[in-house]
Amino acid sequence: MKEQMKYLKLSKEEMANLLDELRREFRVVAPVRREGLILFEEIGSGKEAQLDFGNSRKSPKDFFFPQMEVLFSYQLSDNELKIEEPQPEPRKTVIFGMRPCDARALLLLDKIFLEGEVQDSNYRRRREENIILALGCTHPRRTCFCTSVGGNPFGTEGIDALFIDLGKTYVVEVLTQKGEELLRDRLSEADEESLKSAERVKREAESSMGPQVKAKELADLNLLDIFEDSFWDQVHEKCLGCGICTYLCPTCSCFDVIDEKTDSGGERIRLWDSCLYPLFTLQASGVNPRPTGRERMRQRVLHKFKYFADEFGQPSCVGCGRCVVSCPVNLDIRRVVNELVGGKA
Amino acid sequence: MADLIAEMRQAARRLLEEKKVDLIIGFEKGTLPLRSSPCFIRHPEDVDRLTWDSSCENNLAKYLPGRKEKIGIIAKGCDSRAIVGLIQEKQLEREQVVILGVPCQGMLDRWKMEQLLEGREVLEAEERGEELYLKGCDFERTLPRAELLHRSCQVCRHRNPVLYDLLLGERVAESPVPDEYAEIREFERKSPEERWAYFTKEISRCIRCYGCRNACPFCYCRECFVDAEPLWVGKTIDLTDTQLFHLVRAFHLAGRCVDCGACERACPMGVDLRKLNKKLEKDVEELFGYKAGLSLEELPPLATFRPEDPQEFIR
Amino acid sequence: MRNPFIPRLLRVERVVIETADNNIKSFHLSFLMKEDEEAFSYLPGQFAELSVFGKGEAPFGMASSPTEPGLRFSVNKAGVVTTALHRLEEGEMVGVRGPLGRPYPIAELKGKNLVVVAGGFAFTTLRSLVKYILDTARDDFGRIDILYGVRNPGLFLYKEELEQWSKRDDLHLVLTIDREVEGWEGKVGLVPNVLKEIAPNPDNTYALVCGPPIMLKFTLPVLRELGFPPERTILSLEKRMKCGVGMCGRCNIGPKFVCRDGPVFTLAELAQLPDEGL
Amino acid sequence: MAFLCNWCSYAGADLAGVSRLQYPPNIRVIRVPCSGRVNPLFILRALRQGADGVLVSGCHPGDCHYLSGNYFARRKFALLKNLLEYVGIEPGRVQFSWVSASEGGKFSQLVNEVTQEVKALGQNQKLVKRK
Repeated sequence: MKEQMKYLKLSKEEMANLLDELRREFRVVAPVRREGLILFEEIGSGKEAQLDFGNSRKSPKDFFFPQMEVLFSYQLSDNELKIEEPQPEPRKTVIFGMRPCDARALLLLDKIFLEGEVQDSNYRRRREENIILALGCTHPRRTCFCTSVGGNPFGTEGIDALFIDLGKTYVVEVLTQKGEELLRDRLSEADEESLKSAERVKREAESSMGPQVKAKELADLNLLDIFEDSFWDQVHEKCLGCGICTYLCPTCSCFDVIDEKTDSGGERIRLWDSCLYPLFTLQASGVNPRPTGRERMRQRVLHKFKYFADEFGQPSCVGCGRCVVSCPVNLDIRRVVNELVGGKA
Repeated sequence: MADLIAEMRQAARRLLEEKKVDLIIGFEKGTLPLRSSPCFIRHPEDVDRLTWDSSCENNLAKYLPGRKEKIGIIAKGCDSRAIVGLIQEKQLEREQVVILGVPCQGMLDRWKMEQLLEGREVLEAEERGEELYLKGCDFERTLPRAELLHRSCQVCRHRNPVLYDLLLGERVAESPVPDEYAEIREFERKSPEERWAYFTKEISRCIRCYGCRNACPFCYCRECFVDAEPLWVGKTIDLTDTQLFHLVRAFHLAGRCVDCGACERACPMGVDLRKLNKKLEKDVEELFGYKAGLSLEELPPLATFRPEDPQEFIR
Repeated sequence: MRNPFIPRLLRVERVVIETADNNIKSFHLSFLMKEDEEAFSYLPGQFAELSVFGKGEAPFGMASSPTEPGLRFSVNKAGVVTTALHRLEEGEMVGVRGPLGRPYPIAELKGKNLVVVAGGFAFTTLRSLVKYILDTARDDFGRIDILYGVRNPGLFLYKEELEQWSKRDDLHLVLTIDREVEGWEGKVGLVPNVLKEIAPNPDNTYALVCGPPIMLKFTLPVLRELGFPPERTILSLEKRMKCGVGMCGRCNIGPKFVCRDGPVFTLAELAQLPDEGL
Repeated sequence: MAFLCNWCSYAGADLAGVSRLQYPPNIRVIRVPCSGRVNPLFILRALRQGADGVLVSGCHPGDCHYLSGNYFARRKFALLKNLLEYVGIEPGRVQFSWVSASEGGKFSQLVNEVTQEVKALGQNQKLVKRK
C-alpha cells in the first residue's frame, strides 16, 4: 500500500492559489475567521482560508448533515398534494482544512446514516460528492484526545488527501483516487527530505498528546452494571441541560423532524436535536423515560462510549475536544469517562 | 486569595458539620487553565474541593430553583442579586439558603482572551495581583487583568453581594466606570440600518443550543416558549426564528436580568447577547426607576405599574 | 434510491369513532398509487409514521391486517399530530412512511397456543395479528385466548368485530372492564387480576402483551407466576419516535432502538437491556 | 394586524362602522379581552407571518374593564417598542393606542393614519419568514 501512495508537495504561499484554482470548478469550503471564531464556510477567495488554527468551533459535519435541512416541500391545491424534493447543490464541494478527527467522525456518521437497513439518500449524496482535503495536527491541543478513541493527529481515515504542515511547505499524502485526480496535475512530487520531515512532525505530534481517556475500558464494562451505578446520581448535577456539547460535536447525529406551514403548502424540515433536552423523549401521553438530567446525561455518555462501541466496535467520539472547550460549566467528558471507569476498577 | 479560600472552606465545613445545610454549591478547580467548575458538596471532608479565582464565572443561583435541600451557596455580587430575584419570584424561600457572599473582583472573559491570543491555546495561567500571566506553546504574556474582565464585570456596581448570611473576605471597590450603559448609548446612536445589520450579523451565528437560556438563573420555566404549544416562534435556525427567539428571550428577562453575563459566557458562538439584555435593563431603569435583584420587598417592574408611567408612545 | 423520509400518499376513506369518549378514531386509508400499495408490504406488529401535512408525523402500529385492503390506524387524541388527525375528514390526504420495525414472530408462533393480553387502546396491532391469523391459517395455530380490558365498556375498540369474535368457537375472548357497570355481561376487574383468574395454560403457549406501562407492570409478574417463560412472553413497546428507522436517536432502550429493533420484543430480550421504562 | 380590546377599541371600531365612518379595509382585527392579553409574542408572530404593521389598541388609563390590565400592558409595550426600534425595526411598524367605545371617530382616523404610515414604510422586510 505504502508504495502506491503518492506524496505531493506545496509551498505554503501557493495554498491560496490552489484554493482559488479549485474554486473555478468546485464549491470550496475552508476554515475562516468570523468575529474571532474559526468556522467552516464557503470561501470567496483562497486568502480567506485560515491555515494556522486549533480547530473550528463548530464541527464541519454541517456540510454532510446540516443543522437544518428541508426533506421535502409540498403544495396543496384542490386537495391535490404534490411533494417536491429540494434540488441538491449543483457543484461538488471540496472541503479544505478538515482535521483528521472530524474526517474520521464522518465514518461514524456513515454507520448511522448509510450502513443500516435504511439509508439517508441526501447524506449519501453529500458523502459521495464532497472531497476532503484534511490538515494534519502538528500541534494537538491539550483538549484533544483522538488517540484515546482510535484516531491520530495525522490519521487518514475518511480523507482524500492529507496536508502535513512542515512550516514553509506542505507534504500532501494522497489517499484516494478522488484525491489523486484532484491534485496530481496541480502539485509537484514531494522529495525524500520532506517526507522525512513529515514523519518527524507526525511522531512529535503523536507524542505530545495529553493523558489518555479510558474509552476502551468503559466499553469493556458490563452495561447493566454501569447503567444502574450511583455515579449518575451526581455527575449530572452541574450540567445545564443545554445542547452545546451535542451541537458542536462532530459525531452527534440525533435529529428532530418538524413541519412548517406556508400559505399554500409547507415543508418537512430536519433539525439537529439533543439527547440533553427534556422534550427529546417526552411521549404524547406525558410519559418521559428520561425525566431528569441524570438519565439524559447517562444516555449521552453511554450512547457514545458503550452502546455505539458495542454495536460498531468503536466509540462515537473522535476526541476533538470541542465539548471540553465549550462546556459552560467545564463538565469535562474526559473526566466523566475516567471517573466512571475508575469507580469500577 | 488563599485566605479567602481557607475561610470559604472553613465556613462550608462548619455549615455541613453543624447540619445547617445539606449541600454547599460552590466552585472547584476545572480541568483547563482559567476554568473552574460548579461543584456540589455534601460531606465536610469534601470542602477542600472548594476554590475561588477569576474564573468562577457561572451564576450559581441557576442551580437553586426546584431543589428541596437546605443549601449553602457561594455567591458573588451577581449571584446574590439573582438569588434576590428568585426569592422575589417565589422560586426560592429565603430560609432555604445560607448565602456565603464573596466580594468579587470581576471574572475573566475567555472570549476576550481567545480574541487577543488569536485562538492560540493557553497552557498555563496565573493570576498575579492586577496582572494575568499566560503561557502557551509559543508565547508568554503578562496582561492587565482589568482589561480582560467580562464587559458586565467591568461596569458592575454590585461586586459586593447585596444579600448574604456571611461575608467571606474583604469588601471591594465597585466599578469605577461612570456609565454602565455607555455601550448601549453608543449603539442607540447608530442608524436603524446599522443596528439591524448588527443584530442580524450577531444572531445569524446562533445555533440554538439554548446555552444562553439554560445558563440563565431566571430561565427556570418548566416549559419554555420555544417548546410550548402553540409555537409562536419557529424551531428552526432560519434567521427570523432565531431573531425572534432572542428578542423574546431578552424580553422575558426585562426587569429581572442582573447582567451577570452567564448567557454570553455560555454562548459557544460569541453572540452579543448583552446588547439586548442591557438595553432592556437600561430602559427599565429609565422608564420605571427599577434595578433588578436589589430588594426583596419591591415588586418586579412588569408585575406592577404606576398610573403616571410614560405613555408618549401611545396614540 | 428512494429518500426514506418521503411519505407515500393515502386518502382517508372512512373515519370511525371507536370509543364513547370520542378520543379514539380509526382511519381507513387507501393508497393513491398502486405501486405504493405494493411496496408497502407489512406484517402484524409493524408500524408506520403517519403524516398530517403541516403538522408533522407520529408513529402508529397498523391496526389493519395485511389481508385487508388499504391501511387502518386507530388513533388516540393526545398530542399535536393526533389532534390534527382527529380533525381529518373523509377524502383528505395523509402520508405514510413504512412499514417500520419488526413484526410479531408469526413463523415462530405457528403450532403454538396464543394468549393475547391487551389493555386500553393498545389493542391495535394485536387485533391485526388475530385478524391475520383468522384470515390466513387459523389451523396452523393452537388455542387462542384473548383477554382485553378497558376502563368502561364504551372504550373497547372494534366493538362489532369483538361481538363476532365472541361467537366464534376457535377464539376464546374475554373482555373485562375496571369497574361494575349496569348491563355489562363480561368480566369486571383489572387485566392482571382477570388473567390470574382465567389462568391460561403456559404449555406450548406464547403470551402477547400490549398495554399501558402500569398494566404491563402488574401483568408481567402474573404471566411469570403462571409459568410463561420470558422467551415466550412477547411485548410491543411504545417510545417517542421521529424517524422510525433507527437514526434520530430518541427511542433507544440502552443499545436497542424500539423503532428499528422492536417495537416487538420478548421479555427475554428486554431482560438483557437496561431499565428505561416500558 | 390590529389587536383590539373587546371592551373599548373593538366597540370603537364597531361604532366607526355603524356611524359609516370610512377607514381602510386592509386591517385584520383580532379581538382580545384586554390589551393586557396581548403577549409580545403575538406581535412578533404577526410580523413573522408577514404583517406590514401591527396596531394594539386598548382602553384609556383608568378605564380598564379589569381595572389595571392596560397599565400592565403599557409597561410591556413601552419596553417592546423600544427594543424593536433598538434592533432596527421602523418605529411605525408596531403602534399602540387608547381608543374608547365612544371614540368611533378617533378609531377611523387612527386606522387611516396608521395605514398611511405603514404604507409609507413599504412592505415589511424585517423579522418576516420568507417562504
